[in-house]
Amino acid sequence: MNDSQATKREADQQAGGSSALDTIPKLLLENARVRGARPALREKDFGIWQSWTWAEAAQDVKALACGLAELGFKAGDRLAIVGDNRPELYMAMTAAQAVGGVPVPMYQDSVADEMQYVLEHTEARFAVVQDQEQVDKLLEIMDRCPDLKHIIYKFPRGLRNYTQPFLHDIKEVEERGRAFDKDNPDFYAAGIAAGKGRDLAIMLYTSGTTGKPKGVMLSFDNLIISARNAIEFESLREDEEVLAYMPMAWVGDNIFSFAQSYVSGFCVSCPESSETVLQDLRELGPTYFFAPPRIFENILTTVMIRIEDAAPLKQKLFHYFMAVAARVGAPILDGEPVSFKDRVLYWIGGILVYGPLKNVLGFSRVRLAYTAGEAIGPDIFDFFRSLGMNIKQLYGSTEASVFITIQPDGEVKPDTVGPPANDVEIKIADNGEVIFRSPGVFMAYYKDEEATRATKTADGWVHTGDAGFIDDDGHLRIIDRAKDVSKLNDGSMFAPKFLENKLKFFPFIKEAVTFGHDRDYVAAFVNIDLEAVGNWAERRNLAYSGYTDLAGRGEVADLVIECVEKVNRDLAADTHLAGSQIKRFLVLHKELDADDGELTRTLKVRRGFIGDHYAELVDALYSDRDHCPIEAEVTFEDGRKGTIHADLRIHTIEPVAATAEPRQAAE
Amino acid sequence: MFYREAGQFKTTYAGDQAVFPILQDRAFVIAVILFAFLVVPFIADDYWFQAILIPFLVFSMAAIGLNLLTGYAGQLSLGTGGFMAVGGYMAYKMTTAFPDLNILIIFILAGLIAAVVGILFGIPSLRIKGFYLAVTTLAAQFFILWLFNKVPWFYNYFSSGVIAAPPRSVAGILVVGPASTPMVRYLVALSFVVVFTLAAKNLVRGRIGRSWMAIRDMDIAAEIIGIRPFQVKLLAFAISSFYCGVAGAMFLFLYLGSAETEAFNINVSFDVLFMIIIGGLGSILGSFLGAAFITLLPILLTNLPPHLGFSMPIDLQSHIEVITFGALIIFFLIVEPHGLARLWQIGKEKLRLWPFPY
Amino acid sequence: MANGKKIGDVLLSVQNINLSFGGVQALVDVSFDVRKHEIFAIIGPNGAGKSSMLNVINGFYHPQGGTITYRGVTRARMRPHEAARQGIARTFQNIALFKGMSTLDNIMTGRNTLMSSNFVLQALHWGPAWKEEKAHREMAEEIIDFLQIEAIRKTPTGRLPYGLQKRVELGRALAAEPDLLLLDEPMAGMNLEEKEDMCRFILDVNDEFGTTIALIEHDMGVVMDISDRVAVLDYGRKIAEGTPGEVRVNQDVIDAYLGVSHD
Amino acid sequence: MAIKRTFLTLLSAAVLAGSFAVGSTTKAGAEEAHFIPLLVYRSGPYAPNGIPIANGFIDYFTLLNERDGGIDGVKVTWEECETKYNTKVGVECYEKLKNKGTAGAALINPYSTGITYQLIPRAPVDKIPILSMGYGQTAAADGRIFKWVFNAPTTYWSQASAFIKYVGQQEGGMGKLKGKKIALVYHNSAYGKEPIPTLEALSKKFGYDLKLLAVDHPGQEQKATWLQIRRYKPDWTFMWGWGVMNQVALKEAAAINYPMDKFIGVWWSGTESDVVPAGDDAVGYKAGTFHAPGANTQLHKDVYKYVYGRGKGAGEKSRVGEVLWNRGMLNALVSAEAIRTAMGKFGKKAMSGEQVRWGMENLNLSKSRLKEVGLAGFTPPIKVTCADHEGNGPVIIQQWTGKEWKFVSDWISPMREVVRPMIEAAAAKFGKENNMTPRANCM
Amino acid sequence: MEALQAVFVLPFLDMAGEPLFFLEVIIGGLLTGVNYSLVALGFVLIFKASGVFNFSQGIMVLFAALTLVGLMERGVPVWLALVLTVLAMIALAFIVERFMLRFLVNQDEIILFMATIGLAFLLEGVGEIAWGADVKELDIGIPDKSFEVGGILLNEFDLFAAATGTVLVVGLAVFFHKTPIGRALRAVADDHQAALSVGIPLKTIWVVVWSVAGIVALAAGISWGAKSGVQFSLSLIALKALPVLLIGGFTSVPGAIIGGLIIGVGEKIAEIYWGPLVGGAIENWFAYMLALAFLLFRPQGLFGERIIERV
Repeated sequence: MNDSQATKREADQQAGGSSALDTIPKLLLENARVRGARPALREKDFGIWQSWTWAEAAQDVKALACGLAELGFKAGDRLAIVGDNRPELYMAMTAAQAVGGVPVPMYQDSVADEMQYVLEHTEARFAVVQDQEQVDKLLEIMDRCPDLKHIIYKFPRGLRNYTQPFLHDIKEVEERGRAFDKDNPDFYAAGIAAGKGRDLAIMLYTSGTTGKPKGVMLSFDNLIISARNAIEFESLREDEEVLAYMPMAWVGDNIFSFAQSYVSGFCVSCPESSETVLQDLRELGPTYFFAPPRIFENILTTVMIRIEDAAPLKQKLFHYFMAVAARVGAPILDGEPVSFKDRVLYWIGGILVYGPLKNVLGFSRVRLAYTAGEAIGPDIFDFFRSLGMNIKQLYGSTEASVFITIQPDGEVKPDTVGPPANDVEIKIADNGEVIFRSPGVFMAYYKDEEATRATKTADGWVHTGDAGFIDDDGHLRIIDRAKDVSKLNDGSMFAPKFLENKLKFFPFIKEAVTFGHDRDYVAAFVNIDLEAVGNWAERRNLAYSGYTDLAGRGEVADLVIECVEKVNRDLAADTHLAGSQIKRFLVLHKELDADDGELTRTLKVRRGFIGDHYAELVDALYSDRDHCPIEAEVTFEDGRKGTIHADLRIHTIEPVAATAEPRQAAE
Repeated sequence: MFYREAGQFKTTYAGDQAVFPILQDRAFVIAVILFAFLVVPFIADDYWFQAILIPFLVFSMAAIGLNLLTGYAGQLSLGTGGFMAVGGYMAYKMTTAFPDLNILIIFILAGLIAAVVGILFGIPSLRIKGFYLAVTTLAAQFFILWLFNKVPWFYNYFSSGVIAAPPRSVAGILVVGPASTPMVRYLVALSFVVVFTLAAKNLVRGRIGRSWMAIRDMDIAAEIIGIRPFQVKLLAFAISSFYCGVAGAMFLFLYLGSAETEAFNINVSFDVLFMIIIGGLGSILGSFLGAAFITLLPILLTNLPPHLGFSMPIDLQSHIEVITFGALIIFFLIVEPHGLARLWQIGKEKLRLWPFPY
Repeated sequence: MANGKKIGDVLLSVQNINLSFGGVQALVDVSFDVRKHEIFAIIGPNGAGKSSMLNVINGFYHPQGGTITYRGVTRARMRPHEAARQGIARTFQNIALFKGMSTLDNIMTGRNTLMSSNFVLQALHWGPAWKEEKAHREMAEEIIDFLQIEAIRKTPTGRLPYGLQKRVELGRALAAEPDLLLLDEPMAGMNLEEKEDMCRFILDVNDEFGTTIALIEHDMGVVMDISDRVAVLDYGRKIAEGTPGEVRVNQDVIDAYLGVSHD
Repeated sequence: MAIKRTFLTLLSAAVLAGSFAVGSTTKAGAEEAHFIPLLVYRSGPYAPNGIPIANGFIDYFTLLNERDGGIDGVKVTWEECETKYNTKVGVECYEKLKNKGTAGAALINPYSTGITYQLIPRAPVDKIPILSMGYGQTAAADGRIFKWVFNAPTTYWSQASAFIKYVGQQEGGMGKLKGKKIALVYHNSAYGKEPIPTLEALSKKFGYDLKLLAVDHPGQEQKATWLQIRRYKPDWTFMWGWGVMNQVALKEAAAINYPMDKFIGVWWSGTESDVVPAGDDAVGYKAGTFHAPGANTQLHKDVYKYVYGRGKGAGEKSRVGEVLWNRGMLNALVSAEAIRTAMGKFGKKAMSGEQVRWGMENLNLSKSRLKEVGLAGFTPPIKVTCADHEGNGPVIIQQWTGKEWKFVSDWISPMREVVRPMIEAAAAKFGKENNMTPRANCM
Repeated sequence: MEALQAVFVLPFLDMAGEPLFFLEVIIGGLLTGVNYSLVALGFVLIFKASGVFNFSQGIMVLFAALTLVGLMERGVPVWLALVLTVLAMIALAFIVERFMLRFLVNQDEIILFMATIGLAFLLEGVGEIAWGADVKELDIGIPDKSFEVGGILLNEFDLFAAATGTVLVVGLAVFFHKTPIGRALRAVADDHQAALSVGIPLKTIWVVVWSVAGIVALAAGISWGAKSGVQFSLSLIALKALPVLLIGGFTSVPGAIIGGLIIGVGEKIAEIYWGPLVGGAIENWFAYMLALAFLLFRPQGLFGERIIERV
């Protein structure tokens, strides 16, 4: 452990203690005092951005907290929170914390059974939910969750005739809270004052690829210190604009649009509905933005498709200036020297292309954008950076209160996730796994000592489960899940996720699943991107009837072969991975789908399930057959089930000779 | 291309319903108005004021008036010239009867009288629709001109039957009359147009505007949801005629200086109708674009060929001008039946979406 | 379903209505009552006189015979806008939206009868006029929210797909805060999903706002599920009235429906 | 979409180009020359009248330049501007042309009643005199109020009084007028109403019965009017008509068998275009005028020689000598003489409007001068004074023979004693309304 | 009191006092009325079959007359000039369909109306360039003498024009109601889509009605042109036809003739018996006022099809 870091952390904790701003509710009061008239929360509702100032938010939180207390909510109680990002739900989190309770935000699109587990596990007595849909889900499992006593909803729509006494309109609760506050004027303040930085602030259930979700317990210190460190690192201010559109149950949302907002005082805005997110994004024009790579990728794909339909002159203009940007955009952003001519060109491009483009996408004002969660395609990453958008990668986890590494300004590389964040220490374990220690390290998994012990060592080091190494510049590079990294029969390293990501970086490829563990060579399933390839086909007047048809086309196969060959060439240049080139692949007849269990709810590939489910295809890949018939059951959009018959062709690619000297794994 | 809308979000209904919710639009319009008030007076010469700018402003006013009636309320009218005549003659009568009354107030009063006349001739609209109504409004046109021509009281018994704008000052500055400078008359016209454009915009985006459009889009449904067709149509006639009346007063006092009834003849009615159709029915902006097109195009067509080096007999040129004018109207209707305002809007949408096509 | 709903007194009483067009009898001696808070359906094959009935109720047609008593007042001749001002709103079989206007403006227009500021104030867009406009905008937004049409708030209705247009039209009718809502074939031309949505909205309106609803449909299916009472018209005559259950087994009704082919 | 885009581009380019073009027109250039703006109407409903007038005008100026090298050595330049007889276009033309030429416009001939009314208030401001010869505002004959407007040689009111005089002569003395019936068929406009005050005043004086019959614009349908004439059976019928109204009136008069020689038109109703389309029906019809018809003077010969002979004619040679050609030519001649008079005082250079106004006010086109210019017998002498901008010139009656117009009377002096007081009263009224006081230095 | 008497009593006494003259007024009105009908008919034909309010009808009258006269001036015999003019009007119909209407199918009626105004400008310019601006005498050899019958003065040409007009109107009425193509034209007027679906090409129909309207315009041009000479002002006659349309209905051929007669007689009586009270020249607006009064009782005109409003 690094001494200076440790000292700093202690200092932080002490500072937090002395100024007493060590809990979220305390920060709320502080913000109401310091910047009471500034906006705290916004929600696009009834056609405009309805706003709460910090002062108003403080009032509402107080009313809600008192109302909860009046209903019997006590310190230590769990408050389940289910719904889209809504100011009331955020305020409910703070309200629960204010009376010493613990908010447990849950994924709003979980089905009732999934919710049941979390509710049972947390023994939540209260739930604050968004609307009738969530109420109905809870009512369905109410009898199986004996602890659940009260359900509070935001939108009364459709609930008029629900007569259950334990259902409360949030307004009614606030009303009761105000009355309660009148009778117990000291209750609220006392509750807040009782809070300590080391108290449990929130529990987040990680979905995980296997097993039951685990409840990650984070303290106020975890949240606030992590948030503050990142704020200082990035110089975030109280006038940032943030759009809260990621699920509230996800740790990122709790940091980016909750803890950081409380610490630096900026305003968090909630979109009108999930359908209007892009439109709301454009209206709001956030300055501080987070999106997983998938979203950036979708945006880029849409940009390219839409530009294809523009007039030829406009297209030429676009491509010309995008080429200029690709050449000089990132260097200018990183403050590197660029010739005067290029600067002028880039400036003109800014007026003609980049500016309008960012405007249309809603990125005009973005000062800082993060992407994390998965590796991002270099093309995508470079595209946005070349526009002058300061997009950076970070590496984090729920157990770390997000931040493990952040790319500092000017040191952004597409293939690494940057050096450790402030106060974070990183080590590579012997098995290649990345482990870290930081002020954000979680307290424990709720009611799961065993898992806690497995993940967190006694001296505070946490296993990330990811394999990686630190490069010469001190930047961390993540290869894959540690448990997924394996060896081919010839001993070459096989990192399936790494390969899959490389494939997915091509716009035509939507998903890829690679196999190789204990095999002779690497083989892959590929899902084409229906939108991108469909568009490509249309421009070539290639008629097709649907995904299956298109995926089976020879022309499309050629497209994919090109991509795979490119991946192989890249791999050949890599010291670690030259041996894991893809030898055989097939284009799947259907899109992998979460409804069919092939993807997780967060849309990650469930490799094991797929391997089992399509065992005959995998076998075919490792045989010498060049095609394989398949019959599969699929779920259609409208919920009907059906079967698809297809005869899939298997393509074989000649590996490329390794171009780099094999090297010892870096440490 | 010039739009940077990201971040221009609205936290109040006032902001959301502003006339120009987008900052760049607002800036552009303010710039244009400032230019018109502060720069144009110093760069334009008499020809520009007298032959281009003042008639453009006067006809913009009339076109807004007719657009309120025809474009928004859907009542086709060919009586514009008549209503303008009411404004012109009444302003003349009032200012000669009360020489000390502020001429600008007289313009408004003249508009009010025109509004009353408009209501009278709007009464048939309750029963009569479409072209039938359009043709009946010609009755207003012919009758009003006949009346002003026939009854000497209207032209103060002057032997020639011509009315002339007498000199009148406001705050010590001569604003009308032969000796008033075109620049002053231009500024007066501009002020009127700016103020009443804003008023028109406010009307059409509020309850009254919605009633009009409801009647226009589907009169039966409008009535069934509680809109009183009679009041709404008459109000449209009244307000439209008010605008035309003020425009008529401006026409006489700020532009022509003197006129007989012929100056307000049916061609004026048709011209204004062209303006709103070419400009765009149901668009305030369209009224301006149409007024610009119809007043400026003939001037352009007349002046352009000689400066491009084409020399031809003046009558041939005049005929070609007429042919071009007619052909352009047809061409425009084919290209964009919804008028210049729609083209403008399409262009604006393109700029907002730039570099994307949609 | 409509649990715990209180059906009230008679809101609208139609007695012995006769209506004919140039000798063609559209309605013959039709009588029925609509009670507060209920959903009352008038069904019948195409051409049975259902639309005429609605047109009579909201004053668009003037019957040759019979009386209409609304809120206890038996009315003489009345213009449709007067009916609207007394709290009768309606939608149309062939959508009658103001196509040049946005969704929001259509709904705001539905509130016109509730607005009062004069045109001078409106021209100035000042004081009371603006306050009024703002207040009504808020109400309109509630309706937009209620019908979940936020995304098309500013889209001209002419460009909307059919199903959404129907929804906007419902919104426009609701905007007037009617006591009696007449729906003219609200489900016509919709697919199953849209029909279900529409049913849900109708029930919600009835529940949330306590609005009395009289609707007409030629398709029995959906209506039977949501109506409290049903009257059946055939060739301008009422051949049955009662709860959906009663009507469903009524022989005359079965004959009438068997006698015509319908989709 | 593509069309739209291209079109918009073209349009904006055109607008830009146009504004530059318009802007550049106001810049003057070239050598010292008089500049005369010509507001003409060669198209539109009144083109049949506008064309010969404009041609007569231009032919005369061409003659001056070709034969004499201009007016006393200073060339005459002019620019036509098509007004279509439309007031608004006229204003545009005026504004476009008023500052052209080395000294600005020398004077303006609006050639439309409406445009004349427009320009009257502007003349003192822009300092450009208006010559409205035989049209425009009659009251402008009072030069004390209308300093800048000239309507020599005669006016509608003078003409009306001359008509009455003529009728008196025909009936055998003014005393015989008592009890006679006279009808006036007039264009229902300011122009058409011009003779009414005079005729009414004279009716009181001479005791004839006057019936006024208005014909609404444009006047294609006059059955009602002529049925009334048929019933009224006037002894004489006067007509103040314009455009299509004239031709129809002649046809309708013939259809009710009205004696054509008792039918007298104003000088704007007495041209070839009015009578030719009526064919034989028009034979015998009479009209007032203030100049001779036909191409019989020395000046006409010069025009043939110097203008048409050199291929510089503005119209067809055969139409030289038509009534309206002659009128345009006379108008040009009066303009030129005014310029010449001005040059006598201000020197040999391009004359400004202000200078020409002086020349106009001191114009004295004597019999000898008329002979010098080759118009002996063409028109009586014209003399303008500071107070009298009309000159109260005589009127003559001409008759259509089916082939040509022929004088059928002597020159008839108007009844100045009746007309002049009326003019002065009207001018005073105008002056009062517009806060003007009569010039004191005139009589 | 005196004023009331002047308005409500004296004019009738006047009529009764000179019955012969009154009769002459009525006959004059009827003869004029037929001429109005001729112009109105052109509007009706096009409106009926294509829903286009053809504002260029007035110019078409002028254009036809100009062409006829222009040809005759160049020495073409009358009969040949007539034939050529008819062909020219048919050619015009083709051009209008090909270059204008075709692109404006399904547009708002006001847009089509506006397009015909554009067409009017175009034709005006072309006509003037082709045939010059002079007033031209039109004499196709129809006798033009007046004669008295029982004290009533009649004019041969007027009678001839009225007879021609009547024949045309009756012929067209028969054409529309009795011939297959006429019925097809009416079908198109009722519903474009329906007409298309029964296999009538819209193009053909438009060309046919515009051609017929062109021929009617020629007839009107001859009739009016003989009186005024052929000149620009001829096109303004359209304004006289509009009140006729109001009374007769935009879609009724018999309405055009009846409306024409009503307007013709009405305005003559008004002008002669009431005009002098207010200074005369009331014919123009009186026709419109008369039409307006009619409309207030029958908003669809005398013979226009009744509109039943449905929702």
